[in-house]
Amino acid sequence: MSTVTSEGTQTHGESAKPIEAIESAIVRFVGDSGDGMQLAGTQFTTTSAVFGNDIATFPDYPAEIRAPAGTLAGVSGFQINFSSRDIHTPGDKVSALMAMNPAALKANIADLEDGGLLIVNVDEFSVPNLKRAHYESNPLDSDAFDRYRVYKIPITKHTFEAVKETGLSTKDASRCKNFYALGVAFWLYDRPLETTLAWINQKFAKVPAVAQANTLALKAGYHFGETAEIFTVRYRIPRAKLAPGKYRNLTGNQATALGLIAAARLAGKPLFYGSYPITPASDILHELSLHKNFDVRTFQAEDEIAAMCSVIGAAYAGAIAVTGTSGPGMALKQEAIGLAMITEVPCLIINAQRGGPSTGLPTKTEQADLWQAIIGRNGECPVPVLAARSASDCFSAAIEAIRVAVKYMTPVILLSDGFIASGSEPWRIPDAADLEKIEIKHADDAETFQPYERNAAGSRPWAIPGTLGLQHRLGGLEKADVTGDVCYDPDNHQHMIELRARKVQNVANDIGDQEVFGEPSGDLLVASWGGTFGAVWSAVQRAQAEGHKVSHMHLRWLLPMPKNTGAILKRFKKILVCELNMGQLQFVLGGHFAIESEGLHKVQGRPFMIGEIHEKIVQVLGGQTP
Amino acid sequence: MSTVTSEGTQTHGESAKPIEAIESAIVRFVGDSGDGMQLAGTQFTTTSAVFGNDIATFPDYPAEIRAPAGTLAGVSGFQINFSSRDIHTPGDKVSALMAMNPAALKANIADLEDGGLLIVNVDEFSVPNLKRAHYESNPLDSDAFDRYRVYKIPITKHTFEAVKETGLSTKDASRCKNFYALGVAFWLYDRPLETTLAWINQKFAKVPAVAQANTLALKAGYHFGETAEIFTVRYRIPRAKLAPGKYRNLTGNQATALGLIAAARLAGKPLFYGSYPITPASDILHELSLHKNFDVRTFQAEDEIAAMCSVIGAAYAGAIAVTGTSGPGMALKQEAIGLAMITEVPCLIINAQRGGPSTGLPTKTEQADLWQAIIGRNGECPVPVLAARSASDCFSAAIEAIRVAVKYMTPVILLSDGFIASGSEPWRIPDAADLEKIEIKHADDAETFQPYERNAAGSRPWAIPGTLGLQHRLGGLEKADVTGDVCYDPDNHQHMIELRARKVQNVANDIGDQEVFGEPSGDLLVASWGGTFGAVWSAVQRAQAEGHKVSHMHLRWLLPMPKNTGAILKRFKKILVCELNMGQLQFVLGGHFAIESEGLHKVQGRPFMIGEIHEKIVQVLGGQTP
Amino acid sequence: MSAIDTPLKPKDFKSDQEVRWCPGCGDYSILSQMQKVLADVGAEKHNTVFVSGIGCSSRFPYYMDTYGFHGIHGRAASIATGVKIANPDLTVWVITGDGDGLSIGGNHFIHTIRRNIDLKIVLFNNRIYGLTKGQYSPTSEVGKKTRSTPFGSIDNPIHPIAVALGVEVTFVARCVDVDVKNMISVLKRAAAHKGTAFVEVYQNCNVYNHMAFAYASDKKTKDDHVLYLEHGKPMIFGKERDKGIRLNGTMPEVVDLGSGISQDDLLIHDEKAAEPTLAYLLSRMRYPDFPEPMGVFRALEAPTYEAVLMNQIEEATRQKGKGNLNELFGAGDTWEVN
Amino acid sequence: MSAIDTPLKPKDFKSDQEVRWCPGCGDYSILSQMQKVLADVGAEKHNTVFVSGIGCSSRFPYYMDTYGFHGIHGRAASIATGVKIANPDLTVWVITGDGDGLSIGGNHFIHTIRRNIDLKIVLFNNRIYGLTKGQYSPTSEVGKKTRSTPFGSIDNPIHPIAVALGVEVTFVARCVDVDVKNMISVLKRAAAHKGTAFVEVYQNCNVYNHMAFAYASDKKTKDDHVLYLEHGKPMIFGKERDKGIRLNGTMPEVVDLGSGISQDDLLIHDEKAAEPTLAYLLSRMRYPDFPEPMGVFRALEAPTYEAVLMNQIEEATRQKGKGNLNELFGAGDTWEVN
Ligand SMILES: Cc1ncc(C[n+]2csc(CCOP(=O)(O)OP(=O)(O)O)c2C)c(N)n1
Ligand SMILES: Cc1ncc(C[n+]2csc(CCOP(=O)(O)OP(=O)(O)O)c2C)c(N)n1
Ligand code: SF4
Ligand code: SF4
Ligand SMILES: [Mg+2]
Ligand SMILES: [Mg+2]
Repeated sequence: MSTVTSEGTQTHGESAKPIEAIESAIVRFVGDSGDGMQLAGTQFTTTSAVFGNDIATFPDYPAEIRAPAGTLAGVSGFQINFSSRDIHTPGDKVSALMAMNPAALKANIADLEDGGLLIVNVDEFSVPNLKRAHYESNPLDSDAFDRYRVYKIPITKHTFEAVKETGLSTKDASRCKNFYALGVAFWLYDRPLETTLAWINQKFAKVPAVAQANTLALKAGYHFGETAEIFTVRYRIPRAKLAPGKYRNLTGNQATALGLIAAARLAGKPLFYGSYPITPASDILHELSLHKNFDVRTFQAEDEIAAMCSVIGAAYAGAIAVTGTSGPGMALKQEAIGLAMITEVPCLIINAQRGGPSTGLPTKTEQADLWQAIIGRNGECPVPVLAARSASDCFSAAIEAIRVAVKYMTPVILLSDGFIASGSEPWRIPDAADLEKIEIKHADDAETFQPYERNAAGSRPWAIPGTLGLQHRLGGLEKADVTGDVCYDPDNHQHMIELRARKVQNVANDIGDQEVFGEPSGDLLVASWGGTFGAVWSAVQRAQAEGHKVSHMHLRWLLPMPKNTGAILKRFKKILVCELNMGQLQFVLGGHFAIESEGLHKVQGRPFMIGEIHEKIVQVLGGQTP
Repeated sequence: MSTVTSEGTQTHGESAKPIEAIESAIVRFVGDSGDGMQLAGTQFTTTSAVFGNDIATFPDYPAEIRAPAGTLAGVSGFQINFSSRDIHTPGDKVSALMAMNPAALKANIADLEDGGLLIVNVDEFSVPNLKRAHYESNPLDSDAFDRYRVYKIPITKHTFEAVKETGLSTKDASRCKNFYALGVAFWLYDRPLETTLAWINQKFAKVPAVAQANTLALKAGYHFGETAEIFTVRYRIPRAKLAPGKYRNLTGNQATALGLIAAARLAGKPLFYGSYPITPASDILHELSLHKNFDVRTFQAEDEIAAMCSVIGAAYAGAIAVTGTSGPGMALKQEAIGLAMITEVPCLIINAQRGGPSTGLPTKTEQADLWQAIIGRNGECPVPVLAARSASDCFSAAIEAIRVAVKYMTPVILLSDGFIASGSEPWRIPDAADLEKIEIKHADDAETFQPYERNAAGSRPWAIPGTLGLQHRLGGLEKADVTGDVCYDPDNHQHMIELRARKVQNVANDIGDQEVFGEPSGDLLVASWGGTFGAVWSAVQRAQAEGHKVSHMHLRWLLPMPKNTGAILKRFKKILVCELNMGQLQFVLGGHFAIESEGLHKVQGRPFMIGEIHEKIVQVLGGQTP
Repeated sequence: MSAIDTPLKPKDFKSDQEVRWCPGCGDYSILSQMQKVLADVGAEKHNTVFVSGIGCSSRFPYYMDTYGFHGIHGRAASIATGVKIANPDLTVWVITGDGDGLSIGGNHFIHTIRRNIDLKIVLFNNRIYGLTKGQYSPTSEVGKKTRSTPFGSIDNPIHPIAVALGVEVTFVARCVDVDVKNMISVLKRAAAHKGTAFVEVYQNCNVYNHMAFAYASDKKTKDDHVLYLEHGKPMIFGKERDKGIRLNGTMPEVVDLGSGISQDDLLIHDEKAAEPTLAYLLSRMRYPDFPEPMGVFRALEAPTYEAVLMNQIEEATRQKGKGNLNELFGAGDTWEVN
Repeated sequence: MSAIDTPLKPKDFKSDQEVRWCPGCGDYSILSQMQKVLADVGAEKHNTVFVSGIGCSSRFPYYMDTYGFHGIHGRAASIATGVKIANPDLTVWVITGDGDGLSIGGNHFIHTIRRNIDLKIVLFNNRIYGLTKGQYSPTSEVGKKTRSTPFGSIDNPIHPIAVALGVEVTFVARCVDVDVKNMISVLKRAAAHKGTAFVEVYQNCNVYNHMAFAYASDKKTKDDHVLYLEHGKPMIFGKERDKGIRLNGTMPEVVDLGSGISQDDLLIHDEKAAEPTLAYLLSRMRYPDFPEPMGVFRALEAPTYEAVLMNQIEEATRQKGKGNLNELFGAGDTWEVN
């Protein structure tokens, strides 16, 4: 993927090595869970972002907290795609792989592009470690890696030497290896050290020996690149032309949390977040619980059912009420979501999807909870559903979801997934003053109040306990139109089911028309939803550039869909639906619009690669490039 | 609906009144919850069945145990359709309505056919009772009911008089009113009293005064018909030509219970039934718990989650393991059903659907849990789903479901609904010797055993704890093909998801081709599923008789569908899907086959009437009868 | 509507909904006493919320002219928790049954109690599932024949007060549906308690479990089967008040007063005891071996969940200032693109 | 494979799966002791089943060469209940964590215990959610700073043994991960118990809650903070065995032996007491005010759920004969059509 630009090679700063300017690169740090790869990756990301590249990242860690050192089960990785262009995914094939042990090498080598850089910590290629990784012999001694540019560095030894003067224990000294590796990577891609050095000093202010050791390791790695004779070239990725503004790197979960806090503030309400920890949603809870000075009231419930029910209570009592979970927890919440739906209280349920079924692949990404979200409850129980398309998009998706919930007095489901929830990308920081207020008008007139009277949007009044004279009772039994009294009348039941369904359909009035990227008609429409946006968009761009008559439709709203969705679908000869499941959106499109389509279905716990989508597009179009 | 046969009128036995022979009649007993209408209805049913009519019944009772006497909320009803022909529904319009009080009259009068018999207990039409029923004045005094044949009988007074000699308290004497009303009905339809008299004597053997009182009341009602001058005619419905054999009247829940017991016996296994009470499924638990001598082990769990999990454990340990519930309980079980699905243990989940969403209309019928059953779980989690089509069909559906579960090592979902679960119909009692054995071969060879090795059906071995040398571990994490070890490998995940999906599809090899009632192609195919079979079938028959080119496809299997389903659909110009929901099967057919269809959607807590389906058929076909 | 100045009467707490329990159901009495108590303690209709689950008992909120929420089965305490956290100024009552609160809702019951959030939980214990027509419940006695246990139930019953003490409830009391005076005093005490107050009411289901508590409600016999707890007073009971409870090691025993045993030998009730062991011991006194204690077992002051939560919010706001969105957005490592 | 004749060794209970806990995790010790105990008590691999929920602790079954089921979060006891009812001959262990067993699984925990079904429940209490990376759990102390409580937790902790006693558990015991000797004796007693046996193990999570139980595990200090319970023996503790527990009314107190106080004044442990009040009182003795009891709090014989169930089945079969399908089908009112 990384391509040499027309600028060719040049030298830079004080470096004696030639610097090649390239458009983008993909670096992946891999090692043992205990090796600090997530940290190295994050630092590389921040530095690149501050430097001015567009970036996208993909952390990948095992389900065990710390599987036995050196085993395949314990491999942890962090990938960064950084570029001088707009990018939307962490990238397909890796340009440079930093492997801290044999297991990490084994688990990741397949993703390294031909000719890519392979940097290994040779010190860890001992016989026991090779055995733990199920290598029969040392692969570095074979010709298996001839198609890569292999650099064997004794990272462990170098690190020990570098930090000797700090007097740290062997164990602590060994912990600095990641900074050494990071130093090498910084040198290789011509990144400044300042951001990381500042971070180290702040983070370890209370343990100066550690701060010093990490600093020494980082610099040692950097200097190694410069002085050792093994690297013949280094790279530079120029600044990207991003929209001007202040940026910050944010995971989807952080963005969600900020969106929720903002929404509550825009509504002038306390934020109630009732949740039960579950990967990959827990970080929303963690982030929110830090911000109590925004009148954020977090409640760690005893389970997901209690969490959802507490949300119903909080919504009834007038808070902006939200819960977050992942697939199995979502299953547990469904009965209570039905209660929120029939009582028509406004609230938000976030599902950061992970690999299923059942416990499945809990730390991996997947999009297989779409059906569950839109039609997985008992009875006729439609609930608006939308999906965020990237980490930073979670911010606005959260605000939009709350806006719909309170306007339509309904639970809303927001889908993200492990990939965007834990992955991060740059976020252009908005000015709070530019965010539109969320208008809430509670019922307050005792003379005219009727709990189930509807306004033009089909929504009922939000009357909160504490309001004089508005005493009323809500519940899960069918209720009479207008009064809300319990009612078993047959026609009323049909009427109420229709009113509730129509209300959800009315949300389509607020979400605008469905956008199409590319021509409004053509040979092929590629449809996608959720966190696969970047990959699908990039693949379609590539195919368009090749001259294919292909467009891209990314659905943010899954229920209801924008009003023109059906019309768009009918303007293309073929439809290809790409999703990280076995065809859930595809089925839904068939159900709604009676259309035939092809599907690209990936369920491997991993995001799409641009290449595989592009390949599929070309194949569906007959296999030929125009 | 009741039509005069060519036999015309005749007299019968010692009766002085003319008897008109008719083909069928629909009687509905309605009164207060405390009035014993369910009992009267059941007795009328049994008597008619023993007499030799084909019958179908529909009990309808309020969600409250006993709402305040005389209120609309407390009205309880029981409808019987009895005929000399094959019938499949409790009927549309009522031929005779026996109303015990004003509220019951008000709630039911709309269903009485023009010219129908209206028999009211005038004694209860007091001012307070009229008020409780929200009648401004006594409707019996107006001309509101001129189009019916109204008979005002002082049932309360007559009953008191009849039972005086027993010395019962007023309260107890009053309880005999239902037998008086039943007596009137028996006379009117020329039914013998023996069956009910025998029942009374057995039931109240320990309280002879009550037995005597009920006997007296029953006979008084009967004699009133004969001697009072008010009835000018009575009716006889001759025996039906039913398949020869021994019959019994059975509710769907009873039939389910018998099917489960039979299945366990056919498999040579104990039956484990773990459940939490919920209307309308509880009767399965009640029925099963009576039959401990069949090695039936019932477990009333603390909630539905525990029930489902206990089923998983019991299945793992080698029992025929079953749970039953209704919509809200089903929602709670979904997470655990996912576990059963990924661990591939055989079990059965029964959902007797009721009106939703949420608590909805808990005692009413609906079919709105189809989506929940087939695609309502987290992750890619397909589970075979079938639906019983009538009360007695629950027996064979239960056996078939167990057969599939143990053959394919999978949870199976069996859908019934409030209508067929609580409604009853005659069941031709099979000979146990004719039921096909359920072959189960547990793994036992420690040398070759692999927990996730698959056979030709795609199924894995059932190895149960206690088997020497076969120790293995199951769990909800993704597992490696063949070995079943925990495995996070991306390709393995995709592979396993595909294997599991394929296994469920393989069930289509066992369920035969989809049947079509009528011509294999034509203008219209009416599709249905579940407990609406009888009404849809009858309506299509009627339309066919009128010359319409319409056929009927009733889906027993919803996942997978029979292999020829798509082909059938494509052979008709139009498709009409009739279901007691807002179009769930319709959506699913669109998703699978990309077909357009029309829907008849009824969500009123009530079964379909033949008439309304017939009307819709004619309308879809252009409104004209050929 | 603006009746806040004139004191409310019991009937002011009656909603316009028809009460739909079976005639003779014990729930009627509880409803009346609750309406009376609310009037007596000067409750405000608009600041009072009744939350329930599913069951006959859980229909209660419909009949109160306050705010109300009829939830789903077993989850009343969780819904109520959300209400209270969202608006700690509200007075929140939870109405539940032995099935709703202890079977499907058992987990929320114990966790709500341990948090000591200020909810008043009233459990209508009729030892049966009423609404689903008569299956045994977690409080049904062993051997009970019901629709789901035709050969007799085989589960050991749960004792709600013991369970509550297992999670160290700060207020716990018991009363009987027909014992109006005691119920009123217990409900008033619960209303006044700050923290989770749990009240078990023995309630007669005259349709499916008639007379289950006859020993404790029948005027003729109840004095011998019931012990009214009074703080600081010796534990005396019996029609003639001639019997008492004495401690023998860690075991209670019934003694006859007179002939060598005086009031001074008896256990003194201490509802404020920091250790809940005494209350636990009382919860273990059961018919027919012991008189069953009625009244307040335990009433201890302790910080409430919502108070500590709001403190944390105030404290955070004091320290960091009221949250500013732009500061929040711009925190951490940022960079400028021009 | 046919090793039933030669006695099994601890290593025979090791499965072929790589153990994947963090190095230094307390779970390792529990695993070793369990393997040793099973060998010692002559357990059969093929008749032993380990069932767990979700959490670090719940990975346990994978590492045992017995039958095993790694369930879903909180539901281990329910799955195990099904196993035991389907086949009462199996020995069934439940492995759970403080989050798994007491937070999401709290309801199944109490109901399983009250039924007294013969399961051995071992709860690894590390006072933290390990697998989800360090949120507070129901057993975390007030004020605990975790990822979900950066300002300190505000929930009062749950005490597993007190909860179990709230539902009158028939066997309950406690031990510490590193106190191998005591753990082995406790697990053996649990293995021998008929009925629900509940064992709480204090387990160190050295990643997210390191040293949470240092007071009870550190060789230097633990003798002063731990009280080993011995049936029929006075409650003595302390490095010099110079301290004891005395009863004051219903309250325990720590006393120094000597100078007027002798062993005879001390509480005598009675694990067989029919009334669980003593055990409850022991469950309330907590660090730092009291030494924390280790060993068996209570061990009472009582009918087990599965035994009574199977009795009912046998009795029904005796009375009605082994079920005959044709009789079943043809029961009730029937009629013939010819
Ligand atoms: C999830 C779910 N499971 C089961 C039910 C059925 N159900 C309704 S009320 C009830 C038990 C009622 O018993 P209890 O709480 O003791 O209340 P009571 O009717 O005795 O007052 C049950 C099992 C339900 N509504 N929802
Ligand atoms: C339904 C559901 N909710 C939440 C989770 C996430 N989860 C997994 S383990 C766990 C808690 C683990 O804590 P504990 O039981 O104490 O076990 P430990 O890891 O400490 O041994 C949670 C919340 C889940 N897997 N499933
Ligand atoms: S069934 Fe029992 S608890 Fe329910 S209303 Fe009737 S008497 Fe009361
Ligand atoms: S996170 Fe804690 S409990 Fe989990 S394996 Fe690591 S040390 Fe053990
Ligand atoms: Mg009850
Ligand atoms: Mg834990």
